[in-house]
Amino acid sequence: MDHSEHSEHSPVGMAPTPGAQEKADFSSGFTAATGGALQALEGLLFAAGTEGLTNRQIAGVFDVDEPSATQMCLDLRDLQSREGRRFLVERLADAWQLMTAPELTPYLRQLALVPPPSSLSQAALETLAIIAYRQPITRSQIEDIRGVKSEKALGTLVARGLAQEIARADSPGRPFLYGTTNDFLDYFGLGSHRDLPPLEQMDNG
Amino acid sequence: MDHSEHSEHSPVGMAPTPGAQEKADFSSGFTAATGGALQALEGLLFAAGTEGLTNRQIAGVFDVDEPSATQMCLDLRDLQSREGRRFLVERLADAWQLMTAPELTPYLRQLALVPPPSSLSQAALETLAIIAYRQPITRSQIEDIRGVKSEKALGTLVARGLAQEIARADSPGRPFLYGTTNDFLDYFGLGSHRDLPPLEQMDNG
Amino acid sequence: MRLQAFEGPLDLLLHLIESQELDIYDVPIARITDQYMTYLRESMEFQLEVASEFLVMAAQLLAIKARSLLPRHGPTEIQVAYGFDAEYVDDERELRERLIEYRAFKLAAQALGEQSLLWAERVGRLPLPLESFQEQPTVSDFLAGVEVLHLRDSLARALARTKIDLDVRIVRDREPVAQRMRLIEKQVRDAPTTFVHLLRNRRRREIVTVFLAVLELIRLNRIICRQEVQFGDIWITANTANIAL
Repeated sequence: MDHSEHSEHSPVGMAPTPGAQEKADFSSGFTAATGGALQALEGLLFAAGTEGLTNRQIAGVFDVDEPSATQMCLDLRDLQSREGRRFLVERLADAWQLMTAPELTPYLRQLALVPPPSSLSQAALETLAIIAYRQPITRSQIEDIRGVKSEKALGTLVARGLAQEIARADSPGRPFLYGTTNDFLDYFGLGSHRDLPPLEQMDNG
Repeated sequence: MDHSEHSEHSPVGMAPTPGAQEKADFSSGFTAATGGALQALEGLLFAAGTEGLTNRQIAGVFDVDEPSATQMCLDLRDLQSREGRRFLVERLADAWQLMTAPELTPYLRQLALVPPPSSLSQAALETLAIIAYRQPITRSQIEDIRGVKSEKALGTLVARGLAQEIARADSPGRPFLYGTTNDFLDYFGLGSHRDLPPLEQMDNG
Repeated sequence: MRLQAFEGPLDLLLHLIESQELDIYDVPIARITDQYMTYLRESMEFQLEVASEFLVMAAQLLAIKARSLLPRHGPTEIQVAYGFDAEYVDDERELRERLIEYRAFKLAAQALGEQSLLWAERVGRLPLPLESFQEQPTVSDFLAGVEVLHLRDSLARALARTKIDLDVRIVRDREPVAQRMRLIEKQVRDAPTTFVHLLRNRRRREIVTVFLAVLELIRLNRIICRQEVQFGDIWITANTANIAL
């Protein structure tokens, strides 16, 4: 197809080659030239969001042992500090995740003053309905029902305080289970999510 | 935008120092010396997640005009490429947000952080392409182009939030006119409709 | 290839043209009519349902072919009787234009399909709730217009009311402070946390409980709080000296 060339920015970058021979580098002097693994780790932590990654998951992906996984995270933190990142890898409970740095707080305050464009998209509404009726539910279960990637819709609901992480599933990766918030119940005047109108009646017509 | 030098595939030997001279424009408060507006912007985009930030929000926080907000995002993208980041600022449906880079995909797969692909049927894709390029358009106009009934495909697109009724035509029966949604832009990674690739020329015969 | 593999008659025609590497801009439509009819007949032999669009197109193709077989410069009466030649040319041109237009959208649809698969592999992350960064009104804003006399009057009214009907409402969190203390202590023993993190997604009355629990834990010397920047988040770590408690 000759018109598929659009918006395929292919950023420059060295191919990340995780592997045995690099293991030694993680703890010692990491340089941009030998890099890749730490950047990949940061990318994975970015994507994992507040679910975070355990040492075991990191060790699995980069084929290292768990103490090396810890060392990678510490090295990443150094790299982030050197480059002046405003979000840093932190260990919270048993998982590593990226968290905003204190230096960002004044900017976040400033951002909180600028109202985001507010509109409830159909995707967000549908996702809210699925969460309301099927809670607790994981993101991938929501995506199974909707048939499309739903991180954006879910994000809107979390940011607006309508949905929240309520627990972790027992399935691999222990993903978050989402549910509706008390604000959601208050808004619709419901005592609990069991007061939602039953689903069955909807399409008998 | 007076700092047109930002596309930074710079002459050999020039150490890419994020900032100093480029940044003088943003406002006197944000020079590299005081801590980096681009780093703060990246932090805010990190916090905003899939909600993204509009030019208006960025302009509000950094006290600049909206074209400068766009320029900051482009500069941030250069900075991210230089530092080998595996998540990059992208413009999606008129908001800027951080998205993982293609190089990260194999790692994301290993951790099951990528949702399984769910593609649209050929019928749905054809119908969507016609709507995208010819909106606003009625169902019967779509069917004239495709040569087949398109009710089901159109229903799928509306149900998935990729197309929507946007008005009614003035023609007899006042049929609905369909257009694409913001979710359509998200789904295909487009900043706006102007980013659609040009349709193959119809009249070069 | 079964008929069902095609999106419609235009898709089938396009396939016939492209599989024979014919030029869509000047292939005589009559030339592909026979193959089209063969496809249709085979599908009917399998007693598969053939959508009406395919039959309509078949009729159109046969009409175009029939006219193309008539002598182009025959007797005037034949030309008049069959509406030759203008109509034939128009029909063929119209069908060709439809095919070219359909092909453009079919290609665009393929490109979009590929684009969506590439894009689906790229993910973002959920946003952080920003409520905790919302500015609280300052005391002077909050109390704008209130004078000391108002305080006195308010107290007087309150006292007058409580004489009549003592009704003190206390909104309680469902969870007692002691329970919250145990949870916080357990959490910080696993890993240090921050005050903002403890308050994430909590309602006002729960915030009170968390706050009281943290104060109580500080008083009992079970946790250590540390604030690096003014107005910054507060880091909370377990006081390991006291962990035996």
